[in-house]
Amino acid sequence: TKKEETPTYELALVTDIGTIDDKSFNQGAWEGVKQYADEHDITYNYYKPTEASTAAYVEAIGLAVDGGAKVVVTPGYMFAPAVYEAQTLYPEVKFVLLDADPHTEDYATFKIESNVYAIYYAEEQSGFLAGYAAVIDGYTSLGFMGGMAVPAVVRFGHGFVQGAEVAAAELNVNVTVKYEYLNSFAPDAAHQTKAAGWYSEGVEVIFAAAGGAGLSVMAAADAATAKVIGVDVDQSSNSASVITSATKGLTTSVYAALTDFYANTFKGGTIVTLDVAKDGVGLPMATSKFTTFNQAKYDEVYDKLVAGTIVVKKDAAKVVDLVVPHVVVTVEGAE
Amino acid sequence: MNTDTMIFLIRNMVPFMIPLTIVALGGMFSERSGVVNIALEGIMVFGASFGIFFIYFVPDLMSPQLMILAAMGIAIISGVLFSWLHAYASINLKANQTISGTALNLFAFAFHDFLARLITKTGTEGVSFKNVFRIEKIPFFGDIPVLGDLFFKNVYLSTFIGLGILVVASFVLYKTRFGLRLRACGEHPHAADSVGINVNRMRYWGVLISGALAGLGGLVLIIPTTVEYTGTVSGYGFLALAVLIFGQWKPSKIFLAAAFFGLMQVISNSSGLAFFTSLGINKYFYQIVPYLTTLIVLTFTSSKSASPKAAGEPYDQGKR
Amino acid sequence: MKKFLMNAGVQKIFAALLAILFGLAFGVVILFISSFFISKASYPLDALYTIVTGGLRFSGLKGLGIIMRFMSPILLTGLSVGFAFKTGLFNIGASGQFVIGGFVAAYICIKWTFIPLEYLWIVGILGAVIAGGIVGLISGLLKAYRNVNEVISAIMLNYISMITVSNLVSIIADKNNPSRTSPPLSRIPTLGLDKIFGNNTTDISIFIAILVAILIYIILERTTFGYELKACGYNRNAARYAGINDRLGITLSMTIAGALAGLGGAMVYISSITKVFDSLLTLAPEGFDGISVALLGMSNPLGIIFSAAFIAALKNAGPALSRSGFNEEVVKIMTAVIIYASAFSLIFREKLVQFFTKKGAKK
Amino acid sequence: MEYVIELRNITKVFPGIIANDDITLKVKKGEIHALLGENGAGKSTLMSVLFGLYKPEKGSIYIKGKEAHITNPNDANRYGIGMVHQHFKLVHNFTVLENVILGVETVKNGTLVMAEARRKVLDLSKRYNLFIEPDHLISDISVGMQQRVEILKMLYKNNDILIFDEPTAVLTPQEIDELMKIMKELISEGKTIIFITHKLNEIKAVADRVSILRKGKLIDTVDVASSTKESLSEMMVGRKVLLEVNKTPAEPKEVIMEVSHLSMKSKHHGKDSVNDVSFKVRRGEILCIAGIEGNGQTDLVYGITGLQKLSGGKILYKGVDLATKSIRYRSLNKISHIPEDRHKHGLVLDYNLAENLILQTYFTDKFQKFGFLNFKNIYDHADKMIQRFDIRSGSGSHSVTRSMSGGNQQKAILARELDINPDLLIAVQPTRGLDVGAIEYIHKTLIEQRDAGKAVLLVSLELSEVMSVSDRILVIYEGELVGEVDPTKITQQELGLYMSGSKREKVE
Ligand SMILES: Nc1ncnc2c1ncn2[C@@H]1O[C@H](COP(=O)(O)OP(=O)(O)OP(=O)(O)O)[C@@H](O)[C@H]1O
Ligand SMILES: Nc1ncnc2c1ncn2[C@@H]1O[C@H](COP(=O)(O)OP(=O)(O)OP(=O)(O)O)[C@@H](O)[C@H]1O
Ligand SMILES: [Mg+2]
Ligand SMILES: [Mg+2]
Repeated sequence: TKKEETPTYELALVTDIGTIDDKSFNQGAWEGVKQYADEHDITYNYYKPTEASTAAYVEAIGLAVDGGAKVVVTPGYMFAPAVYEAQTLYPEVKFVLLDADPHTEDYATFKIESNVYAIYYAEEQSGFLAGYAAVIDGYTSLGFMGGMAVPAVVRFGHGFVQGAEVAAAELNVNVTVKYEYLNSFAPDAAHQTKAAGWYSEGVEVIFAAAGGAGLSVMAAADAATAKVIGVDVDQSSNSASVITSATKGLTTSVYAALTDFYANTFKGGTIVTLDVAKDGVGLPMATSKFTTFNQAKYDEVYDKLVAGTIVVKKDAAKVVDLVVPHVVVTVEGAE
Repeated sequence: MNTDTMIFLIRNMVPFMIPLTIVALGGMFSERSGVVNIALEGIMVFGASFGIFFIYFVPDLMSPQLMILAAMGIAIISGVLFSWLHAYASINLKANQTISGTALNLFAFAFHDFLARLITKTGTEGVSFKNVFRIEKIPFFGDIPVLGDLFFKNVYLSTFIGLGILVVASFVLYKTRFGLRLRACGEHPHAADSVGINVNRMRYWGVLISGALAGLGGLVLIIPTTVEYTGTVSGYGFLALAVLIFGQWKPSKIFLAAAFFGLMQVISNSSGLAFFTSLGINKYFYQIVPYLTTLIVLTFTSSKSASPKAAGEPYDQGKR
Repeated sequence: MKKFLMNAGVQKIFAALLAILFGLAFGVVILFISSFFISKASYPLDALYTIVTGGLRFSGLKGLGIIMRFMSPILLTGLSVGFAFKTGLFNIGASGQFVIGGFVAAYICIKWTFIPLEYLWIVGILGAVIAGGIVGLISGLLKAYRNVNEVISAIMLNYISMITVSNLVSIIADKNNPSRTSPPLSRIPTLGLDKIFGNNTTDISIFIAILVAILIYIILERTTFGYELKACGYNRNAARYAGINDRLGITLSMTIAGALAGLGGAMVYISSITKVFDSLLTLAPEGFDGISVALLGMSNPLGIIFSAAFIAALKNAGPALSRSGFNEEVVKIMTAVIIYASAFSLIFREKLVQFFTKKGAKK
Repeated sequence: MEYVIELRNITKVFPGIIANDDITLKVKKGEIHALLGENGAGKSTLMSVLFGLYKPEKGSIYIKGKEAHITNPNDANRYGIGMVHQHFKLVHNFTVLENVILGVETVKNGTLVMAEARRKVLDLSKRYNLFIEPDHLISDISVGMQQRVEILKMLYKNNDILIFDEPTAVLTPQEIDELMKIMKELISEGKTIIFITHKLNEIKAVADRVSILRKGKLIDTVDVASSTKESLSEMMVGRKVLLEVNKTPAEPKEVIMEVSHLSMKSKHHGKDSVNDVSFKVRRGEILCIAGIEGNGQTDLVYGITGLQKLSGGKILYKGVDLATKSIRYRSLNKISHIPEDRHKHGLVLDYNLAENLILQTYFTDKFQKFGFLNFKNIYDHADKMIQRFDIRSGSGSHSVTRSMSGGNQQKAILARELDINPDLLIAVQPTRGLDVGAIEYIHKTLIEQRDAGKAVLLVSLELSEVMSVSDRILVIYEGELVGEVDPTKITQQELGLYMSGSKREKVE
C-alpha cells in the first residue's frame, strides 16, 4: 500500500509557537537534531502543530510517532502537558523536553516517566553574565526587552539585572535598566520604534530576549549606532550591533541527549538543569565585541558562578523584588 | 514635550508613514478604477519576498543604493504580476472581489514560506539580509539645523521615493487624461463606456498600479525595521486599507491619514519615553491608541463617505 | 438530469467541487516542481494522497473526531462572515470577536465558581456570545448611525480586542505561570464522544455548531426576521421605505455576526483542546479562516458546514504532509488556489447554462 | 433617396427573448425621426446596436450609404453618431466640463488642457442657449441641466447624428419646451435626430417621421403629419388606447389627512426645503401637488410618508398626528406610497418579484406564522398579482426584479401598494417613463381608487397628467404652496405661471 512508501523519520522535533528558525528554542533544538542526524546519517524531520494548543501538540507528537520517530524533541514549556499525556500514550518513544518537566494542565500533578528526559537551563546565569559583561564594559544605561513573560524569558531578565548589579557594585557606578515585555516573538516595525525610542533617550544596549523580535531591535540599533545583546544562540551574524549573546546550550544539550540515546544511556525519567557548571549557558566570547570586558574577566566571573560564590536568584515574582542597590529598574507595562 | 521627543516622534513616523502612504495610494488607484483590493496585505508580502530574495542572493554586486533600487524594481514587478491574478478574477471573471483578495492574501503568506524554505541556504522561512541601505547623512541638506536632523540624516532612499510617488499620484489622478478616465470608471463605468473608454482596461491599470505600489510598499516597510524577513507585514496591508478609507480616497488626505496613523503608531510604541512615562498613563492605552483614535476620528468624519460609487461592483455592460 | 443540473443549488455545489479539483491539481504541480528541490521527497501523487487523507490518518473514528474538533470554531467564524455577507456586510472582524468571546468564556469558566461546575460551561458560552456580540454591535452601530465603513471599524476592533485580551490574560493566569491562563474548571461536555472517537478532545461543540448553522439557515431563508435583515443588506433605502428599521437591521446583523464568532471562541477556549491565550500580539487566525470558509461555502449556512469540514481537514493535513518530505505550506497554497478558483464559479455556471440552453434549442 | 442611417435586418437576441427581430430602419438626413413602442419593445436595444454597445446577431448598418462597422462607442463617434442615454451617463462627482471632455480629452505633454475645452463649451452653450456652467458638479445641478450637459457632450464631439433615448421622461414642461426648441435648432443646422419618446404630443410637435416597434418587430414607419395620436398608439399597442382620461366629477367626502404648518429641512443646504405648508386631503378626491422639479415636492412626500423627519408642523391622519409615527404605522393604517425613485425606495432589486410584492405585508398573518414565512401563500399571492396587474417578466414570480423592465417594475410597485387597499394613496410620478398603454392603466386605477372613496395624493411634474387626472391642484413653489386651482377652470398656461412663481396667492 501507499503507506509503506511514505518515508519514516527516526528523529523528530515538534515546534512550539513560532517557526523552526525562530532565533530561539525551536531553532537551537533543531540544530542539535540536525547536527547529530547528519553526522550519523539518521533520518530526521520536524513537525509544526496546527495551533498552539495541547491537543494540537499531542497530535503532532502522534504524527511524529506515526512517522517512525524513536526520539521526539519538544522545545518549550508549553509542551509540558502534551508530553505528560504522550509519555504514557507512547511508552516506547523517548522524549526530550526542553524548558519544562511534564505536568498536567492545571499544575496539579507532576510526573515524569522513564522515557522522558527533561532539561531546564539556568537562563538566569546566562542573563547574569550578559548584564555583568555589559556593565563592566562600560555601559550604564541598559534595556531589557523580553518576548513575553514566560519562565525562561523571565529568568533571563532577572539574571540580567542581577549581573548588572554585581558589576555596578564592583565599579561603584549607578546603572539604569529599562525593562519590558513585548508580547511578541516576531519582527515588527513597532518593536523597531520602541527600541529606537529607548536608544534616543540614552539607552546604550538592549538585551533582546525575544526571538525574532530581537531582529527589529537590531534594526533600531543599527540606525542609532547603539548595541544589542542577543539571546539563546550566538546572534552576532545578524547584525554588527550585537555585542554578545546570552546563550543557552540548546543545540549541544539536544545533541548530547541524542548521543546518549544511541549509546543506550538515555537519561529517561530525570530532570536536569543545565547551568554554568554543566556548560549549559554562557556568552560566546569568540564573537563578542567588548572593549574592556575580556576572556579573563569572563572566566573569573564564570568560575564564581560555578563555585557558588555568586548565586543568581531565579524565583523572584517580580523584577522589582530583586534587591539591586546600584541599579534602577523601571518597568514598563505589566510584568 | 521637549523638542527631542518631538523630533523623535516625527523622525520615527517615517517608517510607518511612507509604506502606508505608498500602499494606500496603490489601493486608491485600484478602488478609484472600481476594484476593491483587500489583497494589499498579500501583495506587500509577495513584493517584499522577491525584493528580499534579490538582496539575499545577489549581495555585494553593486553599490547599496543601486541594489535597493533594483530590489524595489523587483518588488514592483512581482507586485504587478501577482495583482494580475486579482485583476483577472475581478475584471474578466467578474468574480466577487473579496474572493480573489482573500485568496491572494492566503497565497502570499504560504508562498513566501514555501519558496524561502525551498531556495534559501538555511532552508528556513526567515531570510536575513544586511541592512546597508541607510544613508547616514545627505550632503548639504543634512547640515540644515532641525530639518536636517529630521529628514536628511539616517534616511532611506524610499522616503524620498515615497514622497515622489505621492506627488506623481496626485498629478496623475487629477491632471492627466489617464486619471480622469480612471476616476470615471470607478464612479460610473457605464458613462465611461459610453464615451468609448475601455473600462476593463482602465481597471486593469488600476489594479496593476495597486500591485506595483503594494509590492514596493512591502519592501519599503521591511528594510528599515528588521534584519530578517519572515514573510509577514504584520497587518500593515489592512491598515493601509484603513488609511485609504480614512483618507477619503484622495492622495493628499491619504498622506495626512498615513501621517496621523504613523504618529499614533509611534506614540503607541513610545510609552517608554520620559515624556510619556511622566504622564502616568497605562501602557494598555498606548497600545490601543492608533486603533482607538482612528475609530473615534472616523465616527465623526464618516457621515459623507467619498467612496468610489462603483467600487466593488463587477462591470456588466448589460446591467443598468 | 438536465433539470437537476440546471438547479442553482446543484450548480453551486458543482462549482465548489470543481474549484477543489482545480486546487488539488495545482497542488500536484507545486509538489511536482518542488520534488526536484527536495532530495527526500516522495512521489507527488503519494503526497497528494497524504493531503487528501491526511486529516483522517488515524485509524477508525479518531481522525474524524479530530477534524470535528478543528471544525467547530471555523464553522462558527465562517457562519459569522457568511451571515454578514448575506446581509450585505463584510465582517472582517471575526478575529477580534472570536478572541473576546473566547476570553470571556474562559474567564467565566475559571472565575465564576459560584455557579455549579456542571452548568458553568453553559454560562461561559452565553458570555462568549454576548461578548462577541458586543464587539460586533460596535461595528454595527458605527455603520448604521455614523456611516463608518464596517471593514475599517472591524480591522481596528480586531487589534483593540487582541491587545485587550493580551493585557487581561494576567487576571486569569495561573500562579505558577504568569503568562499562561489557568485551565477552565468547566468545559464543554463530551457526553462520551471522547470514548467513541478515541480522542479525548472530541466534545459536543461540533453539534452545537451544526445546530447553530441550521438555525442561521432557517433565520435567513425562512423567517420574517431574515427577510428584513436581507432587505436591509440589499437595499437599505427600500427596507426603510417598507417600514423596516434599517439601522436596527444593520446593527443586529453585525451583532449576530459578532455573537457567532464569539461562540466560536468559546468552542476553543473552554474545550478540552486546552488552547491557552498565549498573550502574544497576533490576530486570531480562526477569524480569517472564517472568511475562507464562508467564501467556499458561498455564504450559505449549510454550505458552510461542508466547507468548514473541508478546510479543517486540509489544515489538519498540513503536518501530515511534512512527513512526505514536502513543505506543509503546499496545503495552504492549495487552500488559497481553491478559494481563488471558486471565483470561477460564475463563469462555470454560465457555461453550464449556455451548454444546456444550446442543446435544448437544437432539439 | 439618400438615407443617412440605414439599419438593415437587425436581429438582436438576449437569453430568452428576441429584442430586435429583423428590423430595418431608415433615417433621412436632417429629419427628426421618432421611435415609438411599448416598454420593452426594443427601442433602446436597437439604438445601443447603432451606438456600438451591443453586437447584433444579424444585420448591418449603413451610414451615408456605406456599410459601417460599429463595435464600440468610439466607432459610432467616428461616424458622427452621439447618444443621450435613457439613464444619463454622467459622472456625478465630476464637473460639467470634465464630463463633456471625458473620452475626447485634449492633452499636452501628458497633461489635460482644459482652457480650450472650456472656451468651446461656453461657445456651444451660448449658441444653443444651454446655459451651461462648466465648473458645477453634476451632483449639484438639476436633471434638466444634466440633460443639457448630455446634449452638449454630443455637440462638443461635432456629432451630426444624434440619438435621444427618452430625453423628456425626467424633464419639466418648461424644460421639454426648451429641449424641443434646441432639437429644432439642431435640425436647422443639418443634423439628424432619432428621438425615442412615449409622449405622442412631443412626436406630433417635433418629429417628421415615426417608426413604430412592437415586441421587437418594426410595425411601420409613417409620416407624422399624416397620422393621428390615436392611430399611432393603436399601431404601437395593437389595440385602441384611451388617450383622454375618462372620469366623472369628484364627490369629496370627509377629510382624511390634514397637514398643518409642515416644514422640512433640506438635506443639501441648511435652509427649509418645505416651509409652513398646510392643506387637507379628502376621501373621494385626487389632490395633486404640481410644481417644477426641485421645489420641495420630494421632501414634502418624504415628510408625509415618514422617510424623513419633520422640522415642524403636524400631519393629522384620521385624527392622529403622524409626525412621530413610524413608517410601519402608516402602512398598517392604510397609507400607500408609490415612491418617486423606484430603484432607490420602491424595490429590493435583488429580491424576486414575489418577495418584492410582500415588502409591506410580509409580517401579516397571511404571509407568516410565528415569524416563519409562508412561501406557498407568498407565491400564490404573487401569481395572483401578476395576473391581475399583467406584470410581465422572464420567470414569473421568481424573476429577480433587477432584470425586469422599468414599466413592469412600476406595475409591481403599483400592485403591491394597491393590494393593501389603502385609504390614502400617495403616488409620486407614477407614470414616469411608461408607455401609453401602461399610463392608461395607471390613470384608470387612480380614478377607480378615488371612486371607491379613497383619497389620492398625486405628485407629478407632467402637466397633462396633472390637468387630466386630478380633481384639485395645489401648486408648490420654492417649498411653499402658492396656489390652489380647479383643473376644470384653468389653462395649462396659467398653471405654468403658478409653477414658475410668476403668480401666487395665499393658500388657506
Ligand atoms: N441587457 C439585456 N439582457 C437581457 N435582455 C435584455 C437586455 N436589454 C434588453 N433586453 C431585452 O430586450 C427587450 C427590449 O429592451 P429595450 O430596452 O430595448 O426596450 P425599450 O423599447 O427601450 O423599452 P423602454 O420603453 O422600457 O425603454 C426587453 O424586453 C428585454 O427583454
Ligand atoms: N441585466 C438585465 N438582464 C436581463 N434583462 C434586462 C437587464 N437589464 C434590462 N433588461 C431588460 O431590458 C428591458 C428594458 O429595460 P429598461 O431598463 O430599459 O427599462 P426602463 O427603460 O427602465 O423602463 P422605462 O423606460 O419604462 O422606465 C426590460 O424588459 C428588462 O427585462
Ligand atoms: Mg425605458
Ligand atoms: Mg428603453
